[in-house]
Amino acid sequence: MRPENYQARSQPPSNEFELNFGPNHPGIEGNYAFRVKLNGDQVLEARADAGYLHRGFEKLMEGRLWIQNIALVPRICVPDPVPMEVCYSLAIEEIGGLEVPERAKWIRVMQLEMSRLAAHLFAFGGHAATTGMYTTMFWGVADRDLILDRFEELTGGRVYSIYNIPGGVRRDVPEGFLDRLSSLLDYLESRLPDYDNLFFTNQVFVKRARGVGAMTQEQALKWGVTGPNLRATGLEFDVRRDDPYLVYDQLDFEIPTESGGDALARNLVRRAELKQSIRILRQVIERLPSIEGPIRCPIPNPLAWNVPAGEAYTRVESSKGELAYYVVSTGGDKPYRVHVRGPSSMHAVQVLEKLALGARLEDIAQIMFSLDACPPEVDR
Amino acid sequence: MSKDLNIWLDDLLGDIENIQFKRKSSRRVRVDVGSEALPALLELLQGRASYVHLSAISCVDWIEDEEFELVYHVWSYETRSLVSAHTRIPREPGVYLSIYDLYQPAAFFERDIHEMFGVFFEGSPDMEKFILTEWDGPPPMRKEFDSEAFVNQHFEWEQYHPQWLKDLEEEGGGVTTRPEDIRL
Amino acid sequence: MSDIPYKDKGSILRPFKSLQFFARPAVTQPLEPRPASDNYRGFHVNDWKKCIGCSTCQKVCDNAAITMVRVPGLPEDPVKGIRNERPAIDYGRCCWCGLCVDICPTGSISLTTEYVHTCREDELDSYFVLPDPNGIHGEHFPKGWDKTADADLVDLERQPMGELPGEERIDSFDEIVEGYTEQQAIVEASRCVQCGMCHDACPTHMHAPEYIRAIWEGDVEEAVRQMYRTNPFSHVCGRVCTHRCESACSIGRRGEPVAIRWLKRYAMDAVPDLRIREIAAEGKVDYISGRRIAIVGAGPAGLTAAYDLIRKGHKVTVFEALDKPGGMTRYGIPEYRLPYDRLDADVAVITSLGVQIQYNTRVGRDVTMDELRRDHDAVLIAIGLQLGRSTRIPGSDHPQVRRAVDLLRMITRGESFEVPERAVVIGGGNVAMDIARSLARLQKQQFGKVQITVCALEDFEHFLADPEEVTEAREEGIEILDSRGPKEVVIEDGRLTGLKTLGVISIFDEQGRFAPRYDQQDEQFHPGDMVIESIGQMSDVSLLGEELTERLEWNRGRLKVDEDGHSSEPWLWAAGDMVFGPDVVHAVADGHRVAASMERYLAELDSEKQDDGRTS
Amino acid sequence: MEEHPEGHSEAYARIRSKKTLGEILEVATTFEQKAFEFYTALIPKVSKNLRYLVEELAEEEKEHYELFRKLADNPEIENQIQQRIQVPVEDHHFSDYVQLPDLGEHPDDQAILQYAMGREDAAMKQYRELADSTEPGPIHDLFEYLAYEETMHKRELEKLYYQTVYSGGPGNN
Repeated sequence: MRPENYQARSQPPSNEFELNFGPNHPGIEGNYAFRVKLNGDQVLEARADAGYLHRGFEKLMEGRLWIQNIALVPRICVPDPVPMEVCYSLAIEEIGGLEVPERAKWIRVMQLEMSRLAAHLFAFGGHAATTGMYTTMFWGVADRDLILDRFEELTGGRVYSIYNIPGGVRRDVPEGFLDRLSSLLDYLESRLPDYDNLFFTNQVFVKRARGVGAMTQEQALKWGVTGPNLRATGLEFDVRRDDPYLVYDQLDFEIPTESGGDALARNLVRRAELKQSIRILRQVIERLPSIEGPIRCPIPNPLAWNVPAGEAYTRVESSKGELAYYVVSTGGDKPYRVHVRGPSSMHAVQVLEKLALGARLEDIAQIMFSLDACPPEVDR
Repeated sequence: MSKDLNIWLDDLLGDIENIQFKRKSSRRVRVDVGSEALPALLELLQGRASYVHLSAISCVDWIEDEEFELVYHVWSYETRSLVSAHTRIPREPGVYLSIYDLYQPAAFFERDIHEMFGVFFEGSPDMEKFILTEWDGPPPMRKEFDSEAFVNQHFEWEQYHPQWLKDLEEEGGGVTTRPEDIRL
Repeated sequence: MSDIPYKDKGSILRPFKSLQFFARPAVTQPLEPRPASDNYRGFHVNDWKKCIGCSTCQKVCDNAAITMVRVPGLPEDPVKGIRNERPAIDYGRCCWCGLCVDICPTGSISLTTEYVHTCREDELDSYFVLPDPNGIHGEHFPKGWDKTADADLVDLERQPMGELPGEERIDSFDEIVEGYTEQQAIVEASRCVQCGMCHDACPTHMHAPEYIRAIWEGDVEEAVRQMYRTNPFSHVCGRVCTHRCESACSIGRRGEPVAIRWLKRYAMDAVPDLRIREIAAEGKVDYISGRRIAIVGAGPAGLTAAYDLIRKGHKVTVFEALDKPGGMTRYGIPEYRLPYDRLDADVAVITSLGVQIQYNTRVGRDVTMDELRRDHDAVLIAIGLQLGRSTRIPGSDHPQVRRAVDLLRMITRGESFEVPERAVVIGGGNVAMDIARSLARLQKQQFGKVQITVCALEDFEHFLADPEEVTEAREEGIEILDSRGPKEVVIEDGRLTGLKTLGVISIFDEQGRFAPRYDQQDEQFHPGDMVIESIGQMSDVSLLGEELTERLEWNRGRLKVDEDGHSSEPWLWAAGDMVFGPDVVHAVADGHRVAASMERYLAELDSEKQDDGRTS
Repeated sequence: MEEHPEGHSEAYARIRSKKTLGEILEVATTFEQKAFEFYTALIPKVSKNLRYLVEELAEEEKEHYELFRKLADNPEIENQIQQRIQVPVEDHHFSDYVQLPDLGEHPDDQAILQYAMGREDAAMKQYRELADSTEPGPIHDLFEYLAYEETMHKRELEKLYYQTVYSGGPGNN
């Protein structure tokens, strides 16, 4: 409905016009704006604008006890919160010299891979929606929900599990959980052909995604791209294998790559990673029962816990790429500084801006989703 | 791999004065370097030692020392190791050189640090506001900015007064300690 | 790499394979709410019977979502560490992290498996909830996130305290407890959740949370400063306090309470004596009031009052019958529990402020109450309970039947007496342990072995002595028998040969009052050359003189004083054990209370004087 | 002190010759009366701080004799007694081995209590003996009742004795 004071304006003299994607556009996750200048339907200029989301996590963390931050960090990335908890905990463990028990390490890997599965289902489900394939999106969201059920069972929370704590994890694995996780994996694996039929081998998708938002490996390295987006340009790099943490060096998995560097390749890498995550989880299910012992090392009373002075830079491979925490302690009961290096801070800003240039209007959403941009990681 | 790393790091660092390095683990090296030598160090690391990936630039406000610490985390895909190069610059005027020419991802981090700490990076492609679009206060990550005080000044807490509380107050009970009174 | 046949241009019909889903049964979800997982972090429930209102949940809450609310009608008992406060949750701030559950010292809080609360805009108050056992909507939901042993964030174990082993300590009066190292003290201090139950329970309301925090921060001087706010006998209390603080400690609900007493001892030992004097002198007035105060008895109550009054600029003189200060803390407590130099250090702080102590001056003999009254503006008597009671059973008037307090005093003063080769102690309190253990040391030194039997009226379930005392006494080779009532001291040819006791069937009557009941069939004989009576103690009020005794008001044998220790005579106060029964920290608290009352009285005198000046 | 409680059996023997409940109660009442007079006389002799104790003892004896007198005037006397002695009361013997003191001119609190307990113990024993030596019937019941009353009184005093002499000494730290 037109407002009463609406007056028709004459068309501008050229074909150029500006368009705002977001901050509340269905094509974007979270409150994030992407402003593009178009000539006809071709992008001339693109600017990412993160100014709608700031919650000041890093500042907040400086005012909270070390342990209180465990409730805060998962909120930095809604779709993939577990790496945030683990990475923060790893940093404190490194500074404080805490020895995480073996069992806790395996439980952490289990959650990380569950979270990766959930995040990928969300990511390509979203991508499918950008090309009008809503069924894939609904399937993705529905199947992710089954993973969230297991998260709820394991951690007590569906999305923000708040389950990792410096020194280990907060609860042991419930009775029968591994069996239920195992059946879930069977189910998810059985779904993969359905997803392939409907989406990954669907020529509508393949043809639309091929060549869209393409970058070369050289460009990707220059722009600081990591994670599936980097692997989609053919570089076989994964923090889990190349800078291993927890027990990833004891696990058998492959690092899928593609060569296209485009929206298609990026989605296919994620699709292949689903299989690898299931593979890792099966190994965890097999090994975990034989790894006995505590789930957390002793930690001081959280209300009077001075982490020794020091600093640590810890990295994990999140579903979106390299996630890192730089944590500084001055020996106090709160962090002196926490810097969160979200993977999306590269591909949701500069890379997106560059890849959008010359693209067509209808592909912008595809580019954004194929990069799996998570705005809250950018705007912490 | 790590043995090689030692040898060439020694070679490399021999060229630079006023530098200390400390191996923290097999894949983590901390380097402390004067601010005048940092760009040269990074150039060496990137050009001669394959540290092509700038993982992050972190800034720490050492307000009591009147300094900012800048930490450049660079990763080598070949040697699979991460060097964190630490340098300090005076808090005032808080100006430093951009390393955008060496590492393009620096643009994001420098812009972020500029916005959050007020450090200006000369030669950085874009020092425009990004996250705090409508903010005209001090750079909030500086230690002197008290975000909790700001919040308390500008926002109201929800004032609840449910029936159960009224009943308790009638019996002589009621609120004794509000959460804001006991923050550790 | 990829095993997906997407390069296969294949049939455009591939996506239509999904049409098979039309043939599958539809996914249906029941309309009723699905049950949450066993671990779910839903809304809070709080077991009000377990909750003690310590507010630890409030401190750990990262979102400042918890407000403490007083609920009248719930039990409140500072001595037991119970407040009638309960946490209320602001669900506008709560993030359901469950840290409150994991840190709760009592384990009273948990989260249920209830998923949903919502309301209309005008019902926002419903987001502020006082959780009770019934849940947010009063409907029962099973517990979800609850306390588990492996996830508990409360550190239930205290730092072990080093002690000399029984065989090493038994032949000397060396201090048994070694004290904490700096590292141990910091770790022990870190266990504190800052609830302040200790402060409320302590008779003198020591600022224990503050000094524990200071110790944790490594600032022992600040810790000492916090202690001197309320307790000038911190060396003494750091060693032999009855530590009600620890009985009230919320950590003690499920674990070992914070070792508050040992922490106090650590901080006091860590700061040099001279520095402690400087800290104690902070805040002393820099003028002289011109008022003179006499205090009878240089024990904790008298000297605490002296400490307070000297800081206000009054001239304070303490009259002590014996030649050293400390009262029962010196002459009652054996040196292996409280080395005399620590007591001396405490007293030296007080005298360094200008308090004069006249030793060897027994009031009633060397100086009369009348004289004290004449020469001073106010008089405080704090003479303790120096006289031991006798059982007055047959044979108890034999010279080899002694009172524990008398023997302990002789041991401290180094007076010689014939150490019995075998001894029987009557009594089950800490004094009985003190004399038994002191005699054991002397026996070991003289005869190379310990032969002591302690016969206590009370059974072990209702024992009066601290459990540690019993354990340590046994380690030292002392036999402790419970439920034995003294019947007769056996004397053959004028020589004491032992004690006959009867079994005690029960110690309480139907109303729960102590009313021992003997079993006359159960008689035992305990051989010994000496019987030591260690039952009750009483105050020697004869120093008051008959005339003053007659003028004063009394209450069931004790001098009648108001809650500030003020007697019926305007110039006379009483404090300490003689008023409240034996307890150092109580005596300290009493000293403060009485000093404040005396201070008010002196201020009134001053203002009356001013008024007189104006009218005349 | 003119009366020694244990040297009192002759007085109790006097009761044996009485035949009616009223007569027996009258004699018992005189015993209580005498005790009351004894304590009342003692009051000024003890130091002021201990006077409360003697005053309380005197008061209790007075209550006792008033109780007996009321009972003697009660037509329902037999039923009343029957009800009271249904629950047998047991002697605790706690104070049996405390020596009987020579009260002297200035007795202390412990001595006064010792003396009082000795009195009650003797009375209790005398009535018990009387009860045991009478045939079942109203008179037997009355002696049972009197023994009961004295035992209760003794027990009360024992509690007070424990409180005064034993507690107050649980520790000196």
